[in-house]
Amino acid sequence: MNLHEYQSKMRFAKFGIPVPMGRVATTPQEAYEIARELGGTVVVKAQVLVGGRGKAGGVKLAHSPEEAEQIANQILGMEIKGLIVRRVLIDPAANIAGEIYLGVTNDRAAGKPVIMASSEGGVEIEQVAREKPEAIVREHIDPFLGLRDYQARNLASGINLPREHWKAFSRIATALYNCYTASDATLAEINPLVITAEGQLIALDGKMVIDDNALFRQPELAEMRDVEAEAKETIQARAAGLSYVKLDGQIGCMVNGAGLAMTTMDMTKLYGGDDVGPANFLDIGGGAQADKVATALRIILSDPNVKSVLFNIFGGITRCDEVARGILQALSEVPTTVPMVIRLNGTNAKEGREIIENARIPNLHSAETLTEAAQKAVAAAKGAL
Amino acid sequence: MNLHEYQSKMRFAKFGIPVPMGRVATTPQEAYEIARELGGTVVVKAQVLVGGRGKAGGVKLAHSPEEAEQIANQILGMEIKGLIVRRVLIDPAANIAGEIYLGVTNDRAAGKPVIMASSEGGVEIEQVAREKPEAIVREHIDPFLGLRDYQARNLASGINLPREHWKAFSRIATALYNCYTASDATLAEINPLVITAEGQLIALDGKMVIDDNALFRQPELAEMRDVEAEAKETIQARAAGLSYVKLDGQIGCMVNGAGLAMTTMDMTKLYGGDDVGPANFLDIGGGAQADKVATALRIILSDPNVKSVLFNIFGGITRCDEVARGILQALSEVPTTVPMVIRLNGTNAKEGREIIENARIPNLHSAETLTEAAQKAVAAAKGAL
Amino acid sequence: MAILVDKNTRLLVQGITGREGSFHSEQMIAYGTNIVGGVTPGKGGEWILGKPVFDTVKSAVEATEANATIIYVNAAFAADALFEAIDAEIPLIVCITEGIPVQDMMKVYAYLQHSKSRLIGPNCPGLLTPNQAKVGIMPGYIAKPGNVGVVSKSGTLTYEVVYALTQAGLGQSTCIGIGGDPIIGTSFVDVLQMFEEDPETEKVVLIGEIGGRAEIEAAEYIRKHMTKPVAGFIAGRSAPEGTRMGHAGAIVEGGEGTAAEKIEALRAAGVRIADNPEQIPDLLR
Amino acid sequence: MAILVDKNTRLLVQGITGREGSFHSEQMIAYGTNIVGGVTPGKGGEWILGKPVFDTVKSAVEATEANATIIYVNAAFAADALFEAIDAEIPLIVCITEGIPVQDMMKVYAYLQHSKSRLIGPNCPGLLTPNQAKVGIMPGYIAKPGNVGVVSKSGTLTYEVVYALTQAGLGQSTCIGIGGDPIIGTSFVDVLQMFEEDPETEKVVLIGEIGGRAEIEAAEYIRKHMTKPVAGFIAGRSAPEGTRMGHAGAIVEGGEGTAAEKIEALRAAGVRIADNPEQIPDLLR
Repeated sequence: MNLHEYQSKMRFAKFGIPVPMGRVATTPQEAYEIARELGGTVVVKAQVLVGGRGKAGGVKLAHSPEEAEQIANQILGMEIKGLIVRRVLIDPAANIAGEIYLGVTNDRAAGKPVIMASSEGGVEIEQVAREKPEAIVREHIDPFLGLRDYQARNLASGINLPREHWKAFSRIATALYNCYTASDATLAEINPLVITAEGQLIALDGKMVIDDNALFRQPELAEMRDVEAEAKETIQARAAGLSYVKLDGQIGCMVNGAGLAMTTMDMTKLYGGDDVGPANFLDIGGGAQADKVATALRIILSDPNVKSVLFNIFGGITRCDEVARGILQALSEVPTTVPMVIRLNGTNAKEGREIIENARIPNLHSAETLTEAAQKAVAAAKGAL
Repeated sequence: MNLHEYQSKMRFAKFGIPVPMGRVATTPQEAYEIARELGGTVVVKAQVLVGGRGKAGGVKLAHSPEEAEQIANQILGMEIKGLIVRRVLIDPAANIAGEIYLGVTNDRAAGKPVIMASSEGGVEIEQVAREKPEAIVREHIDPFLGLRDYQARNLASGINLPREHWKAFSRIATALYNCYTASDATLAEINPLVITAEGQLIALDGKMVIDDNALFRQPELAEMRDVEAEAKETIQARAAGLSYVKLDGQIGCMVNGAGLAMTTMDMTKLYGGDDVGPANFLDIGGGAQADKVATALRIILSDPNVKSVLFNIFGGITRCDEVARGILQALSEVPTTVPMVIRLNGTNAKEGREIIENARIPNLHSAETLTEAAQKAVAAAKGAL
Repeated sequence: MAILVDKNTRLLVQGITGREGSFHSEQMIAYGTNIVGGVTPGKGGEWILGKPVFDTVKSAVEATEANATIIYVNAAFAADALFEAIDAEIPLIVCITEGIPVQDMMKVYAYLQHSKSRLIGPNCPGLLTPNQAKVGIMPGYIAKPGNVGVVSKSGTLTYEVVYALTQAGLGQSTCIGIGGDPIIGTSFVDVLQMFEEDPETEKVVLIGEIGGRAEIEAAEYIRKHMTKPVAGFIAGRSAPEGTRMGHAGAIVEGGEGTAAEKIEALRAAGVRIADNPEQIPDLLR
Repeated sequence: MAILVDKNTRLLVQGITGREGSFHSEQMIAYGTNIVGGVTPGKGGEWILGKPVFDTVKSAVEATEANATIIYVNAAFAADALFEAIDAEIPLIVCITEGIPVQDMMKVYAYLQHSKSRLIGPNCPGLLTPNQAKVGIMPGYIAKPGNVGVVSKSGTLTYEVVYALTQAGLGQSTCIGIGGDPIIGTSFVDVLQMFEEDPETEKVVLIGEIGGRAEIEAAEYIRKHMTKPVAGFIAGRSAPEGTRMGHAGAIVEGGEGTAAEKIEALRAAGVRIADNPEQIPDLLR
């Protein structure tokens, strides 16, 4: 789960990282009030869960409360990469003398956290990683030991940070690491960490990604989820315990298991080409019950692009008869004329197939193999079944 | 540093361990008040930093506030193993159905903490260890992992604790371990942990020993030191950074280094027998300055048993000339007729010896070797030098 | 021979009295797996499916001499179950549990490095040596004995491939799902090495997916050390970059871990890559 | 030969600019020890005693190829200095610092178990190979080259014994103070084993004291494995039970660790025990 900039910075502040004294506005009037309270020049920053908002015109300086109001008025409601801006952060403008990157994330290959710093702050770190990898210094962290002072010094020394900033940098690095572990984050990043003309270090922008698997023990963070920014289907899918990602093809897929779901998508593209392809990724998970299957089908059918539906179930924990019953239940509630292809295999596949056949639904076709199922679904989407 | 029972239990409570709701009294009148507030039967317990107070009559039941006052009056001021009782703890009497031992300490051989439990609670655990070692179950703790729930269950199962108490036991074990680490303790012990007739687990008696080396970061605990219970010399020695233990022989020893100090004591006994022997252990530590040496000498001479003084200094960090100057400084402030033998070796020994010789102090004798020094000090103590 | 599990496996089930644990224990027993007991805190002394239940892994190992354990414990308590199994020095730990927080797994992983245990998983279907032992949740009937070693990041996709092999008359030495989480105990490389050394395994199938660098490392290993033929499949060619596909492991990280990149590396190492998992039997002939 | 330190030792000094660190660095250099640099956070780039100062151990090791480090850092920061040295994979770490909290040391000890480093100390005088390298605070002039290996828990008592050996014409291969704290990196047994294997060491002196079980373990080792003659001394025969004698290590624990008990165990293992440390040279003849 991604946090907004303002949420990440609130969290940083809680762990002792200096951040600008700004606040969030949802209306131009609020933006005016905040800018007036802060005084001086402010930055108005769109709060959207996507990169590149600067280039899209989502970050602007305002020299007066009036200008802040006017800019907020422009930015609020703006669409950036498909997302509507609903909040702006009004921060006092900083007097920037230098920009650093500082981030903690999981290194899956090493199996441990890694903290990275770069003197090339303010730009996308992925770009720095590609173009100038030597500009990023890394320290792996033993999860039992935590970030040690000498590691922070190794970073400070590695990015040639002037020595007068080492203590402040070290405190911020430690706080960031603590924030990362205590928040069950998979990423906690300050970019840029600026050195102000006054010689202070301050986190001007921040980003946190929280481990979805740990939200059960992070109720405070779980509440920060920006459901307004999500599609209705995404919210429904999460509530039902389904993994769902909308894509732009024409074949709706319902599969058990992420790997098999991706494979099924791959098959629709293999046999259907770019024109047809998968309309979504949808993993019903292990041991799916009929209710869950029905919800999944409703979500798939709510996409108007869907020209055919492909069910691919290889039963293990999941029982094919349960899935078959779920499909019938969903179809009784949401009748549809979209052609459907179903392939059941594994645990209770025979029973499942019987249930489907006995229901004699005209637009529901059976397939034996995944290949056959994918080919039929492509044909159906093209109106050729 | 040892904590009193009432201090240990206050600390336990802070970490969530259930303890009786008692309070400490320094006068019989206070004892009366506390007993009245608690109501019912109470236990009046002498607070002294020594074992065996029960046998010495330092723990008694009182069935009324009047009786509590009367017992407190008996116990306060009582001497137990040389220590005066200055405080009594008034606890409500518990309805005991079972007694458990539970303690955490450092296992130096394993280099890690060990938690121990026994169904034979209420008696000295050392005695159980000697007589019935199989009644004590142990779990070593990885200091990075902390005490895990399954380890607490291993203990509960190992002492055949009825299953209905496992959850409470597990919580208490975890709290005790947390208390131990957060307090920089070398021992945190509940004995007995009682099971009441009502089915509650409660820490009836407790003991904690805090690592002296960690007191710098445990200011709250450092303040708990009971200086009233300590000899004046002990307090002075600690303030000066000296390690001092009073013994009952006649030869005062001043040595640098604990091992050499013990060896020097051993030599006085080897040559002087039980009659003469060491009057104290005193380690002036490494790099001792003249001031510190003077304080050490004053402490040694304050013991009326001291018949002679033996200085044994093997300079390493410590410089013999510094020590020599310290001795002269002390003698100028505290003139004495007690015969003294001094042996200087190692760093700046020559300079040190010259300083001593030039001072021409009649009762100050030199020695070349440790053997010679010990023999001379014994002779001096016997009036034969 | 096979690898990791066989007739000599003496299996413990952590979480045996839970819904999933008891369901799959029954299946494993039916398959012929030698389950020697289970662990459920607070239920020690009870019996389930004819097997004794213990309060702690330590006491279970003492009583049963188990040499493997499988974990069906809820994600919130899974790390504790893992530490317990590691502390009891069980040589093989298989963790089925899905959704373990990654911060927990990083600690488990660090602890594991200096232990006497090997971990398979978490979030994996476990492993199966046909007609000898099923340790996990794979449907038993899809497999048959033979000499193809199968290793996979995925669950149901593995069944798909194993089923296709069996249908084509190609039996398996051992089938292993290593799990698709960001932190797992046993990597592709570890398993490839075991298959390379196993005299009963003649051919190997590797099933990967987008995300991470495990398949790239596998390619490297295959190029340098494998003498046995390897066929493979990589799921996720149609996944758009930067989109999460269920598995945490399936995030495309900064240009790394695309299907195309992995397929290229594996092909360069001599692995035959299928476009369709049902083609794999053909590639092995 | 000698053990652990010699002419090839390239020594780093952690805390080189401190009062103690600089004093003893000067002494070590005067003795001929090859100090290649020092570490003091925030003073990187400066020079002291003709040696470069670095901000971190990592950068110091990169620049100097140090293969040993000695720590003179204040007790409050010593654990960090130890972790830093371990992380930099320095093979030999000698920690002079006194008064490190035992909870810190238990973590260091656990971390050390799976590392590439050996730790001597803490709270020890360090070690000395006569005329080759002095790594610590032992006065250099008391030792001379020879073939007696000396290992001791104590500081100044070691000097006493080494001095007595030298006076008696018995030179030393290496003298090591392992420290008297409850948790130390290298035990008597570790050092005895090195002396047993060192062709230059012909006889060994072991100096123990009351508290703990290290001398009992040493006796066990000597009985089973040592072929070279061992003489010893145990300090604290006159100490009353239960009294703390300066060292945390010198607490008599529940009837274990008395001088009498240790002397008996060592004698039973064939060790000649002196009543007086100045007798040790005679026992070695």
